[in-house]
Amino acid sequence: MSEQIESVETFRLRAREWIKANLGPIQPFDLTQDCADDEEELVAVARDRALQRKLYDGGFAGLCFPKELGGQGLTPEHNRAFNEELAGHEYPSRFTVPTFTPCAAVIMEFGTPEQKLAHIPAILKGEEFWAQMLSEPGGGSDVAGATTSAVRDPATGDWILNGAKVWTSRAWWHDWGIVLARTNWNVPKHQGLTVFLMPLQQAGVEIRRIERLNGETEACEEFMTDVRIPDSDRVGEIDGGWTVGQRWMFHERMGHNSPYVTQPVGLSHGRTEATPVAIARQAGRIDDPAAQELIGESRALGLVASELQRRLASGAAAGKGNTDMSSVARLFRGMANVRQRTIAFDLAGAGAAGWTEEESDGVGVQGMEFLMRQVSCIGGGTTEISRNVIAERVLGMPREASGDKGVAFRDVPRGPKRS
Amino acid sequence: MSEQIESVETFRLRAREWIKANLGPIQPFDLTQDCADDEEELVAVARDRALQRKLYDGGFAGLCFPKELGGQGLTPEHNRAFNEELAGHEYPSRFTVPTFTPCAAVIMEFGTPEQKLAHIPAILKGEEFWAQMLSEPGGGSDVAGATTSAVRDPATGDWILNGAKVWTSRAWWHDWGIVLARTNWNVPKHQGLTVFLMPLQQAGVEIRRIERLNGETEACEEFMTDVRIPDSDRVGEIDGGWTVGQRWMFHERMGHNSPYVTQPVGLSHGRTEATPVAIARQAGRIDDPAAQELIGESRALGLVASELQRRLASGAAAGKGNTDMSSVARLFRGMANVRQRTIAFDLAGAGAAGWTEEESDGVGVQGMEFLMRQVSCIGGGTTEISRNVIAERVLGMPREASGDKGVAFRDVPRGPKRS
Amino acid sequence: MWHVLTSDQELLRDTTARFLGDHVPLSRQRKDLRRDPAGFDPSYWRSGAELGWTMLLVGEEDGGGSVSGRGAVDLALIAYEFGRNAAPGPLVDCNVVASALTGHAGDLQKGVLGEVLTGGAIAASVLGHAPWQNPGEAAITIRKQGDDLIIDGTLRPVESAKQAGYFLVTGRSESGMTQVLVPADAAGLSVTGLRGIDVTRRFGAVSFDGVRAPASALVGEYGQAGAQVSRQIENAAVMLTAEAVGAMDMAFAMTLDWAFDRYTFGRALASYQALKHRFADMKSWLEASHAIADAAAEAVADQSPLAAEKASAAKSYIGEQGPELAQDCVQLHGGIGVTYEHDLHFFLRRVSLNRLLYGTPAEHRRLLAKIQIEKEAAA
Amino acid sequence: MWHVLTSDQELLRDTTARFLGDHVPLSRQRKDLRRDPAGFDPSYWRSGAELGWTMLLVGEEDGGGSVSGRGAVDLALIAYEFGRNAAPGPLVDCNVVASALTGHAGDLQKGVLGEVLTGGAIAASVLGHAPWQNPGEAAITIRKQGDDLIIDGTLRPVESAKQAGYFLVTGRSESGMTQVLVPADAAGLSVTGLRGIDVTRRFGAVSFDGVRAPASALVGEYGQAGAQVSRQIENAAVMLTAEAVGAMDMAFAMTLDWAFDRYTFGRALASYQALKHRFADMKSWLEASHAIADAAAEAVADQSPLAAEKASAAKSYIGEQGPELAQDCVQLHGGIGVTYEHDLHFFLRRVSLNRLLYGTPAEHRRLLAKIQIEKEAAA
Repeated sequence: MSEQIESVETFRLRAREWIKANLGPIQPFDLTQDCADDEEELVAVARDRALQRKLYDGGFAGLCFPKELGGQGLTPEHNRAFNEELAGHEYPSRFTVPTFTPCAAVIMEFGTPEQKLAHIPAILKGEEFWAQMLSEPGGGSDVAGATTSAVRDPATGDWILNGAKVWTSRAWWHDWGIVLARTNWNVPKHQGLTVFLMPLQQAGVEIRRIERLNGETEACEEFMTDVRIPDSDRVGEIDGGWTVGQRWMFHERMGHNSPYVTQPVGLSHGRTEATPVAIARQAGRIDDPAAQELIGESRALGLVASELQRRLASGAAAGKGNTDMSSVARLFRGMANVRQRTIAFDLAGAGAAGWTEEESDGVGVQGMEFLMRQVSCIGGGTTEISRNVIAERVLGMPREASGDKGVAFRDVPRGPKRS
Repeated sequence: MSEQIESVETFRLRAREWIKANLGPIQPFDLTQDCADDEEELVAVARDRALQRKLYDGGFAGLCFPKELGGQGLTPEHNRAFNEELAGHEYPSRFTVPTFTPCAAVIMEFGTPEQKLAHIPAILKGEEFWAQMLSEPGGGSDVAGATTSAVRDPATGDWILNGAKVWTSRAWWHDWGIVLARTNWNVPKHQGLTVFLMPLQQAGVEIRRIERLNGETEACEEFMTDVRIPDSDRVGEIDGGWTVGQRWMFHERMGHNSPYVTQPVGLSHGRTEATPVAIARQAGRIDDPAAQELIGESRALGLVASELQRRLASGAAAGKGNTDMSSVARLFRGMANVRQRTIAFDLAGAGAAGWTEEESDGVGVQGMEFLMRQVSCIGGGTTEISRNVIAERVLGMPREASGDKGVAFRDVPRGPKRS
Repeated sequence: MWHVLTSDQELLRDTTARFLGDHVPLSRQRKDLRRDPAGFDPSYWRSGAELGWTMLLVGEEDGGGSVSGRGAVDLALIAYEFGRNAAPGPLVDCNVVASALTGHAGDLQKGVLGEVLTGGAIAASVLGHAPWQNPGEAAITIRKQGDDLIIDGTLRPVESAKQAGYFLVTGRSESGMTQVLVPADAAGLSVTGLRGIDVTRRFGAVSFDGVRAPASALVGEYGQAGAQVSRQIENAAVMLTAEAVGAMDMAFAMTLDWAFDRYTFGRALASYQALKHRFADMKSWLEASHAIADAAAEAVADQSPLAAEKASAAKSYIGEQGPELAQDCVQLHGGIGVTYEHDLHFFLRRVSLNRLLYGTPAEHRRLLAKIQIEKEAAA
Repeated sequence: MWHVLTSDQELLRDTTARFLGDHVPLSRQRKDLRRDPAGFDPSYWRSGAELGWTMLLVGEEDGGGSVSGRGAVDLALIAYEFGRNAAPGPLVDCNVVASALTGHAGDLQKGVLGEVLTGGAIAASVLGHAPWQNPGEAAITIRKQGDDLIIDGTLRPVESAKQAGYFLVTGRSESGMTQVLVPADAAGLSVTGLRGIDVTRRFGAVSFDGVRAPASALVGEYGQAGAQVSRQIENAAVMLTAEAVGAMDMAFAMTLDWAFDRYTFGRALASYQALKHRFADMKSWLEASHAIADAAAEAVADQSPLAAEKASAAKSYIGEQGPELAQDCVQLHGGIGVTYEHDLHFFLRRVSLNRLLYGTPAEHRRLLAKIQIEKEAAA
């Protein structure tokens, strides 16, 4: 395997040519992944599978995956060059997260050779979408407190899985999931977990859509009843799931910055939103000094948030501060988003109470955006957890007492409403 | 002692006549107790002593204290009638709090017959100003954690007091103090306290003035060095000081509403302050919609605060809620004051940076008022303590773990900087 | 709400509470009512009218009447139950219009009032010119043409606009604020339905394109409606804030339960001091909201000199703290708080919507400032 | 402040830090300096000038120069140390005036600049018309009379007004914003001293009653000073926010220590979750303040297109969060936090005062909105 790796520049030119010849312009649903209905969504899913296959056939799938697993064996620099050339072009957006990272990344790091061969090429060919199954109903921020149980069948060595997972994005059309389950209840919580690979579309897995208050139904909840998993689909050691889980969450935090992820640079995620100026103008308040103060406050928060990101990155590069400083950014972003949403709501005034079918942004929808505002302080770890991390790990203040430290998991208090 | 009590209405007429004949109009320093300098303050103190003596000689001192102790043996209704008639008239304002309550009230409740005879008549004649010595340097909100120590001299039975107290208002000219001290370090903190009466102006007591950031020096700190106190000046049981202390704090909370307090109704305490409208007008911002929103917000908070008081009073009268609901009012008032101060500061704008010697209110002084704003969330029990009380005693949430429960006081962790 | 009520008031409140619980439970709102064009059945509204929902601000001579002699207080009790149940129906607008029409001699006014009292028709208020606006900001204008009145302009949001049989239109005329009663089928009047943030309350945009009404359709004097509009807004503020307090009570109670029931890291959420302190803050907002909502209802019922100020204080304070409290409840629930898996969002919607109607917090603060500036100028 | 500095920058910063620690320790400010009419000795200021405090925004051709090529960044390092030490002296105004005078050919301007550079004279900025004001709100007017300029109006607060030898006066003329350099002893000019919220910084009200200046005293073109005034405000914002960040760092650090050292109910304050979460919030404000203050200094030094926006974002964000952080520190200390028994108040004063100077948060937000509205109109 000592063959020479293609230079980034040669590769870039080759990629540019191929992309121009083979890929169309970027589509709105690449950005938001939002579709009008399920039927349209399944069409988009099929198109993403085909696009991923096209990359594979063209020799551009999985640039940083090894060649023997169907990838290209190139470096993160090659991936970055490809992403730059991809700017403005269509791409299989649904594969990026969670399929490539954290799922494929976890298989690459902890999977057996057989598991890698079984799944990495399939993923790169667009045949397998993967979901991550970490959170549980009622589990809140305590991921390691998972109660989905896997019990070994002594006869076959298989594992029998029972329990429920939640907040799995678009699980209803995904092919496989990685699951964190409890295999030992007689040891403290971090010591009795194991990770498994599991086909999602099977009889023992019931997938329910969760409707958010704005009508969105991308989040799912999965109920597993006596799902049989062969031991060959176990990832990592028995009861060693927390070792896997911590890296899993690291790969999750990497998100779209992971070298495993192929996507055009310069994407602006989410829908295009009305600016505070546009909202104030539409509400007839652009000349109102009080409205102008709100506009300026929102703008200032935006500038501060991006400068904070830059400072934390430069601190990390300079070796100042520890990795937990990222919680500072998470907390700030959450609180700033909440304030910005509230400002938009205030600028919109009474107009935020309703909107016509035709209006996709502007004054009217600020009401619904306001209702959803806390999501930015909940998703991806709550601001409460980030405050704990900052206080305890950045400032070194005493840890909170916990009711589960050194206690066999079966004896951990779980409250009146949980089993 | 079965003599007939004078009817409130007869009493009222008699009081009205006497007040008209004997008392002048109310003075500015009756309201604020602020004097230009110490010399002027001592003049005011002497005048209060004389005024109190005048009441005594006229038969109107201590309306609710028993006759045999120099009082009038009347009811709270008589006291209220007297206070109503006193409206607009001068009165000995420095006696109200803390001399009449909590100090005289504590002596009335726990003092021996000898202690009552020694001090109540003297107080009613204007001969003794009393201070309360509860808080300690570094003690924060934990009043029962007092470390001022009283050790018994086996030879004489006297107590030898050593330690320090703080935040004693104007102690430098007060005559006596009641002191909470630790007499037993081998039991949990509430079980080893004792209360004493102590002359303040003596060699073993060093009184230091504390300067606040605005230049005010009414608060004092007292250092006691081998102060000898006869056992006859002990109040309540040895090691029973917390029983006294809890009632002491009750009488303190009663404050100006105590039946022991004589003062005109309709007093508006504190200096007369510039209103938000006046500040905005002076700052040239009265027509600015943003300034108007601040003015309206401040007004709304004022209305809400007084309605909240009314609701809590009516709840108490109806037997709804428990007595700890008063913490809700305390928390709200603190937060509302902070917000109102900040609004005034914002309305004043850059003008709040400085003021001329002549300006006693308006735009300029809002800067200093802003610097002092947290006092309304600290004094009389912090808002943090009130949040604990609301969560634990009103909402019934679990109590905080404490490091001093059931532990001998000498073994309670007190941190690196305290002995 | 009040610590002490008369037994008549308790009966009124409990009857409504039972009725709402039976007819529009959240389970029903979650399923069919949210997709219903009106958000409720006509029979629901008529039965509610029979229970007294629309009569409390109407004089006895017009067939109305209150149970305590203080109509706005009695109505606040009903609105509070609407809030606790996140109940549908144009309670606010029908009462605002009824209060505007009572005591009027005109046939049109009497007829519409009669229909509103029985629940047979819905009437909506189109506040095209509000007291916190400069005349130039008015959305609707009214002018005279011969004996007729000509109405132009568009306003949104208007509650139950698609269901309303009549609109009480407030607009600017060259002489001042003016109110006219217009049937929904008037020529030149059109309604566009809106999607909205509450699940079972419906809103629309109402457009007037040279709509013509006879002088007999005036409510109050031409150009002299300022004082009556202010009173209507005070009544609306009483209902909207009482509703909000009911919704806040429910959101707070379910979140407190949640904190006791949910364990994380082996401890109940309720044992974490950072959360305990947030509950304490919420409790203080909640008590303060009760206090000022009650005070506003009493002052409006008694037409006290402080009625306008207390109504605006309630509307601005609760308009601000209601949504903040509900959002804190969402935060403490986590992701489930913004889903149909849980009922919390019904109350978040209610307090957020009520913040917007009949004047936002900012607008009521400006009103308060105006009053205060006038007072201090007079003093 | 920056994670990485050049060794020249470190030297500049450390020299100033040592100098301030030696000459104006808080122990000295607490005693004699707070009662000193100027708040500092003339020799202190001259020595500081020798260390480079007044030269960093001045061109080399005028005897100035920076250590990194980015004067505003170097100056921010000094201002940060001023904040950490709550140091006295007219750092902001002398640098604002120096930046305004550099590159000017006039004898008066060159002479004053020379004196400011050596610390021999103090110059103050009298911002009688600011970019966030409408012309009608200007406190000072300037008009032509023959070849002379006539200045009228009063402004407060002006830093070191009693100590200043020269005033750079910004006023409104009929042609637009205008700046004139005026000696303190000009006829018709009077200064009233003010008591203020900072202990060692002095302010006054400066009055101009028909003060006459020759045309040669103009700084920039008559009526065309808008752009240069904006740049002066950006420079001031860089210094004021860097100072504030220094003060916030100190307040936060002493409060964190306090939380570890103080025990209540047998536990360190630092172990209470409600307090831990407040420290976490403060830490996030503190890091954000560092980030935007640094970014503003860089953008202003580089005259980047975003300079005005970043300066206003820094001034408004830190103007808001600086005092909030310091007040939270007071709260966590309890009553001692507002007394001379503790040094915390020096930093509370500094951040509160800096919030007010050269535009409040509200004023800078209006500036930001103005820029944003123009941008979106152009787009």
